Amino acid sequence: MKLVVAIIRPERLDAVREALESVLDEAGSYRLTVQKVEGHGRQRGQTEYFRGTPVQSKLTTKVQVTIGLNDRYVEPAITAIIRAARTEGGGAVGDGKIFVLPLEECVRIRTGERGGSAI
Amino acid sequence: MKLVVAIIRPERLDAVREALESVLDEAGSYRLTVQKVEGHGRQRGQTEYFRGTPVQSKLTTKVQVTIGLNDRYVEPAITAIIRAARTEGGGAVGDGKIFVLPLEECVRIRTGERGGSAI
Amino acid sequence: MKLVVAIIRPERLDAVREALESVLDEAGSYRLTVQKVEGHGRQRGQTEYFRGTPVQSKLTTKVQVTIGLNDRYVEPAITAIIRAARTEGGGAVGDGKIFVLPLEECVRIRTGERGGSAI
Amino acid sequence: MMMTLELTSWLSPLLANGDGAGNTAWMLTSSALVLLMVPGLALFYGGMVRQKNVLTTMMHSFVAMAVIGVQWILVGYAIAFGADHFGLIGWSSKYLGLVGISPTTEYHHAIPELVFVMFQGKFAIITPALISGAVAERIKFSSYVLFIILWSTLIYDPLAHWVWAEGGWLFKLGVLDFAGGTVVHVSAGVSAVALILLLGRRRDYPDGAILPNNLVLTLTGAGLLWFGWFGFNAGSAVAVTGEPIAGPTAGLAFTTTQTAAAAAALVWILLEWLHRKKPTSLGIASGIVAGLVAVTPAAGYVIPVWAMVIGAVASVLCYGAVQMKAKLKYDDSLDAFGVHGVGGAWGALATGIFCSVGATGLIGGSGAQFLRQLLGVSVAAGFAFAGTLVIGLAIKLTIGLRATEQQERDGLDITIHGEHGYHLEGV
Amino acid sequence: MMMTLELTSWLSPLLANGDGAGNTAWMLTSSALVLLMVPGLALFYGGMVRQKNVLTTMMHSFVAMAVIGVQWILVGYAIAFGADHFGLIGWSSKYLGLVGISPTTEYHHAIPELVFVMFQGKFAIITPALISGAVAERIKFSSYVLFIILWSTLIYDPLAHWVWAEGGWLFKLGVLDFAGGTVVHVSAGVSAVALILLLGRRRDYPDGAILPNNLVLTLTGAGLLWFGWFGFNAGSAVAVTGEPIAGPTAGLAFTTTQTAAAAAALVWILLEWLHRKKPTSLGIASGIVAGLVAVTPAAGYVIPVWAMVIGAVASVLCYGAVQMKAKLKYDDSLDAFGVHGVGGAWGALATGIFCSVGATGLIGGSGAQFLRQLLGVSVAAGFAFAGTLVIGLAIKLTIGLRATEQQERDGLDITIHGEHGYHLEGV
Amino acid sequence: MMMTLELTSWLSPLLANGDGAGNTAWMLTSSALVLLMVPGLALFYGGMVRQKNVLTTMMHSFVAMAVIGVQWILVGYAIAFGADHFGLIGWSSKYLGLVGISPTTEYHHAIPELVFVMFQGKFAIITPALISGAVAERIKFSSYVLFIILWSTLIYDPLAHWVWAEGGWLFKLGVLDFAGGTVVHVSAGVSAVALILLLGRRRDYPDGAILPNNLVLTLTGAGLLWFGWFGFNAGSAVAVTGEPIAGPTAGLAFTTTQTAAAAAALVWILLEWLHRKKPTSLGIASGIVAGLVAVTPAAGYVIPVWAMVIGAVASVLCYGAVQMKAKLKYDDSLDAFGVHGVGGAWGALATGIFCSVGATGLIGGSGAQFLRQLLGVSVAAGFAFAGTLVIGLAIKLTIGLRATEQQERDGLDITIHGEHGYHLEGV
Ligand SMILES: Nc1ncnc2c1ncn2[C@@H]1O[C@H](COP(=O)(O)OP(=O)(O)O)[C@@H](O)[C@H]1O
Ligand SMILES: Nc1ncnc2c1ncn2[C@@H]1O[C@H](COP(=O)(O)OP(=O)(O)O)[C@@H](O)[C@H]1O
Ligand SMILES: Nc1ncnc2c1ncn2[C@@H]1O[C@H](COP(=O)(O)OP(=O)(O)O)[C@@H](O)[C@H]1O
Repeated sequence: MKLVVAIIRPERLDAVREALESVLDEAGSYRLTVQKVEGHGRQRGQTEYFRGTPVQSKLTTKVQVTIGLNDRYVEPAITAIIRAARTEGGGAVGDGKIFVLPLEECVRIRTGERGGSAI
Repeated sequence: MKLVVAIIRPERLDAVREALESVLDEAGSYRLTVQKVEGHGRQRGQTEYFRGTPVQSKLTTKVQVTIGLNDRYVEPAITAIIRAARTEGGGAVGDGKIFVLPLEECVRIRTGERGGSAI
Repeated sequence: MKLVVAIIRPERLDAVREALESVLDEAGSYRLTVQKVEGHGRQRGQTEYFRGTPVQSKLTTKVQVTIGLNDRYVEPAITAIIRAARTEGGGAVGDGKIFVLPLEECVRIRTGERGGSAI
Repeated sequence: MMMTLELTSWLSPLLANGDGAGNTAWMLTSSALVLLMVPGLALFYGGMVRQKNVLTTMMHSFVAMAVIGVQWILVGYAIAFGADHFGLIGWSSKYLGLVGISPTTEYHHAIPELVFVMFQGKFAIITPALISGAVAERIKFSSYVLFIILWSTLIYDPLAHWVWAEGGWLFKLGVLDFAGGTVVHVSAGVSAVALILLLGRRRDYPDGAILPNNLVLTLTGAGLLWFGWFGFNAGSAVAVTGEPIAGPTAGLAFTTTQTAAAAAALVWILLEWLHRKKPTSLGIASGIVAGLVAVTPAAGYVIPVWAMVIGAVASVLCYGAVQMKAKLKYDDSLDAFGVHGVGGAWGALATGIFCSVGATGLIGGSGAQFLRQLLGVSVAAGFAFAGTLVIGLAIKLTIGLRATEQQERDGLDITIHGEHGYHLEGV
Repeated sequence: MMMTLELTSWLSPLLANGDGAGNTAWMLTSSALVLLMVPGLALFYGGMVRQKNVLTTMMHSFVAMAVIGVQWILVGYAIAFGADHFGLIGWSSKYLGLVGISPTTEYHHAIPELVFVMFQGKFAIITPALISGAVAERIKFSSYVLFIILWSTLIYDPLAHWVWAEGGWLFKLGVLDFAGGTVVHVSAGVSAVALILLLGRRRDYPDGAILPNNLVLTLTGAGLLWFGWFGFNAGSAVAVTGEPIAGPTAGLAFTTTQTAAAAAALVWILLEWLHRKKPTSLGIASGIVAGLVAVTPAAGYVIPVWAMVIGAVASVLCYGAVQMKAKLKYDDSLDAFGVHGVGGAWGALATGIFCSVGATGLIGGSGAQFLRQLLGVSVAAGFAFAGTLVIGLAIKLTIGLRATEQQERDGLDITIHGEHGYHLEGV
Repeated sequence: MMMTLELTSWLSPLLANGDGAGNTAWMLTSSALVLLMVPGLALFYGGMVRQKNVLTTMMHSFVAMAVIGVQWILVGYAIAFGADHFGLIGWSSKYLGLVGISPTTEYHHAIPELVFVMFQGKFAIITPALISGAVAERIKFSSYVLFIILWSTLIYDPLAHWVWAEGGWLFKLGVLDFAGGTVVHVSAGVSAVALILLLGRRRDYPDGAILPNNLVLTLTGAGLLWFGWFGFNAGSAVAVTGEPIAGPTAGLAFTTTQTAAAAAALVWILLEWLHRKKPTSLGIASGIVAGLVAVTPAAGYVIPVWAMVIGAVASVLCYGAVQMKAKLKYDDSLDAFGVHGVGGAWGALATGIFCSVGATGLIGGSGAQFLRQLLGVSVAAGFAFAGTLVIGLAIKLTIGLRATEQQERDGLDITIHGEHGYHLEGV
């Protein structure tokens, strides 16, 4: 099992969700967790104006999608995320990153099930 | 060492905290980190109304509890979380999930201590 | 590759960012993700007052910094974080913690690159 | 399409000198100002509760504008200001739905009676809304609505008759209540206690960390309350005959209102500074309200320096009362009793101490007025307390008073109203 | 440095009895109150949109204060209230920039004309801002600004002339519109529909979960609107000659305004309760506005109980209209048509049904007024709809009406205005 | 309990025609409106700072209502409007605590003197609060409170005497300041600069990304300020004798206020559009305030078109001044100098250029008034600057002016006041 953590542009969340749905949605196994994060990468933050003075925050708003997966779904999920999260026309700085972490155990609280079937 | 990540119902946070306290609180080792996340699982989001029209958000608010643990505490912690986070009467969709990740290193910033004693 | 997760005091974020920049900023590899979390540790929450009655929240606001790194950068990053996040005069309760997780894969969404060069 | 109204009655003796339009202008303004106090109260209270209950708390005030707004027109005015029966109750069927009041009907030869109906109606609206602060975060919305309809009809309207109608028995005994210290604040504050006894504490009180969701709202509400209170108090000059309404008494009431609020706000944060080393924004807002409450019954009867003293002492008493709550561990969520009950009672008594304009108080060497005031406070408190217990109990035994455990835990906004106050996340 | 003005004209016959200052006091107050409705509207609308569009939505109202504030002084007043030409348009070049109006010039021998200019100017400001609710979250800011300048000049100003100027053709036909049911609400509501046809739906409508960012703002806005509306309606007594402005008609209009708003708010949440089991805060705010809209044309012509009926029925009709929207899937973002179009039309017709003060309606046994009202509504609706289509199309074909796909997705606040509404994160 | 006051003095010659109630109605309303500006300012400023300082910033305004509210009654009015001494200072011990002013004492035979005391008192409250914008996010709360008490007593009250009291030396020289361009805005803006010199910059300025926590508040505040300013300016007609207060001059001042604000708001966002391609909500709010500030000294002396020009130019000058700040890198947090100092000075000079009602300016061919205005601005600026330096230095050397490094970093709300503005997280 793996924990796939993708940091993406907020506006891509819906697209990523749909893409993941299409590759994962077998036996209701499509589940994920989303949270708002602030990213610091090569992309500069948005410029805002305060009475004519530009103010640039160092951080840009990103969304982090976390999804626990059985091994065979990892590659399809990565491909799906890349497809949906990449800016049209070959990608742009700020498109984000995917991290894959080893997952030792997974427990469904409702039933107490463990392992791959609990994911 | 493991990093236990539990995604639970917000209203269960206090119960989970107490349950963890009871199994972990030896030598002050009861520490955890909490954050608000949005979950997408089998559970549907809450229905709100806008002038009579139901609006259902796809995401439901969840709380993610992260806790770094020495190996021997992992099972007691899992059991405690399940006990406290599961809906009365056999659990319900939306009760959440626990992920266990391998933790290679842990550092206490205050002292620079490392490993199991720093957790 | 490792995923370094540091939970620090919010007011130390700028210092930590600068410290990381100084050890990491080679070939533009300085990237990180920040989020607000609530910590429960030995430190008590701030006291607020409601018409003269003190109210103490159990949780204290912390900032979690997540950074994916190639192995050789892990130690310098840990040292830098400790240096910048520790309270002057030998550290204080609430200074925070660093977790190091194994990272199996890393994908740059923009280009599809994988592994160490995508970090 | 010009409209020509019968103007004969309008040009009555007093008004022949032309104060009619000026008086009416001020009373229209005052009525609008008092209406604005209701959203002001909604903000004041709404900011203090937890995020999950901000809307239901604000709705407690807004729904009073809706239901008491209607009740007052239908029967409230008839009960409070209809023809007197034995000093105990008013009733004139021509006031039912206001059908017997033509636009040109005058009140005291000074303003159109409809304007007086409106002015008084705003008082009727805000009074039950004040109570809501005590039961915030746990009362069931439908029960609250039922409660305020009954309370307004059975407690407020008769009490207003006793104190303000010319035939009312307390009025005839000479109890002074310029703008509602007993009728409004004592009655609301004491009723709050009665309701709390029936409702019990919030599940997280006093152990949980209950923190206000948005003190900016509370400050804003306090600002609107201060602003609106000028109408509440200076508009109450309408009851003084023989001079223009927008005249000396209104000017005096305006001044004492301002003075008491300022002094009370200052004293409250000084107390906090002494007690906790933290002068708070909630404290300045609370002091403002405490001062305004306390000066309400006295506004047109005392001179500005005494108003300052009334305000200052009000903060001491109210701050003390609130500390008692923390000791006694009863759960008056937003201190409706601590501020309105205590402040209102103090103000009513203080009127008997400091009055010197149009009446003589203790400082003028006469104790009679003070005793009358004591009577007024006692009667209002006793009546409101007993009446609220009865009404509250009746509701508790029928449809219930309290939200369910789960509603309280998850928040009344989403569970009862199907809404969240804020959606501020970008996700 | 004392100023001595020529007072002869001021002391005109009617005013000799001294109502001058009283009238002027009330009209100054009313004008200020109507101005406050614009920030009130900004809050009402701003709370309902998503966080990413809160500022641009509020700016739709604020920028109307800026541009129509200037336009009205320059040409608007001259078009609406200048010398009549064939009943169709006003124009007096001395009104250009108000240069021909001295401070002592009087209006109707009752108040300084400048005060009347101001009072009317606030109506001109708020009317186009009402439309903005329909096109929120997708219209381009510059196009919106251009639109309201043209709309105000070409639609609102002439319509105001037809209905309110003494030479206007609808005025002469006896169409009644006390404070703007047709001129303000029907015209805005119907224009909203025309603009929606040109603009299309928001990309996330109706499938996305579009939730209001801050209902506290919406409630606060509704409170300010209610407060300000007393100026809107009771100030409109200025048009009634032969009695003091701050007199019987103002008192009546004040009362009907209050009554209708209360009844409508109550009925709206009762409907929600029946329909969805959830009485909402957005519902109470919407009911308030629906009631205020509906009573606007009737305020000085009906007695309070009928105003209550007008308000109650308004909520039924507006609630129904909003449900239709969900069925028909057109995207009137914040229900400018559902509330202002429907409520305004109902109110204008209801005036013909219930009027009994200064005119006789259906309930008085005469159908003539109802037919006049029907004419007024039809003309206003037809003119505003057609005119808006033309103006909107012209803008669409030149600078375009709609924000880009990306601006709409990322939010108009940051992309067009370079700002975020809130920075509430500690990070 | 009817109150009968001595009415003889009230029915003075001028008032015999009945304007008394109307005048008083308008002045009561105006006083209430000016009070509301203080919460308005709290919102305007509070929205612009970072979340961690929102409460302390709002408290800067609220605490002025408390302390200056008390100070004005105790000594302020006596200093500003007591019997003149050498044109330099006022003092009447009967004004101490207002004990010598009975409710029936009249001011200018037009209104009760208490109402005048109240009206002027609100000006005394808001002026020091304006300064707080310059020192936001770093001044120590207790030092701020001490500062405004001293500043009000030693700078504001004498200055008000010089310009507005009939014996004041600038008044006698014919310096015009209708509603406070020099007394209020120049003095506040210039004092801001003096304080900044003593305080230094915020630790994150200019390098950190300091972003406003809640521009909705700022817009709301601007709306309330605009609304309240009608009282500020049109209420200042009280100083014009020989006509009703709610009369031509009030009408004129109301009109110029509206006109200047609208024009300034429009010009400000046009400038932003040209400069940055982003018309901002903060810009429209800033423009509104700049226009209102600039028209304040001129309001009753100029015709509406010139008011429009005054407003438009004010935005150009203030926008420019704010850009200079970014260049010079001094830290006037919320541009108290850039908006109030610059706008107020421009307005005072513009009065000398454009005045034509009751005085003749440059456009009327006379330079004398302009020179008088120049004198007024210079004296007010010099006096306020020097005085603030002295007071500020005294505080700096005793209890200190600035919050600690840690308080500033963690936010003044939690460290000084023990509160957070918002608790909006569900966790
Ligand atoms: N090594 C990393 N560690 C933590 N977060 C990262 C890392 N690389 C990228 N991110 C996150 O992804 C976001 C997008 O990064 P981006 O600038 O697009 O990276 P790249 O230039 O590698 O495509 C960043 O704002 C940051 O939140
Ligand atoms: N595989 C997963 N990956 C990421 N998050 C998950 C996963 N499974 C569950 N969650 C999180 O847990 C929450 C509760 O899930 P739930 O619907 O109760 O799952 P289940 O049906 O498996 O019990 C979800 O809303 C989601 O936030
Ligand atoms: N074992 C742990 N698991 C999860 N979070 C932790 C753990 N230890 C510390 N933290 C996080 O770090 C924050 C600071 O902890 P602190 O009280 O300084 O720990 P210590 O006393 O070990 O230095 C805590 O509030 C919590 O958010």
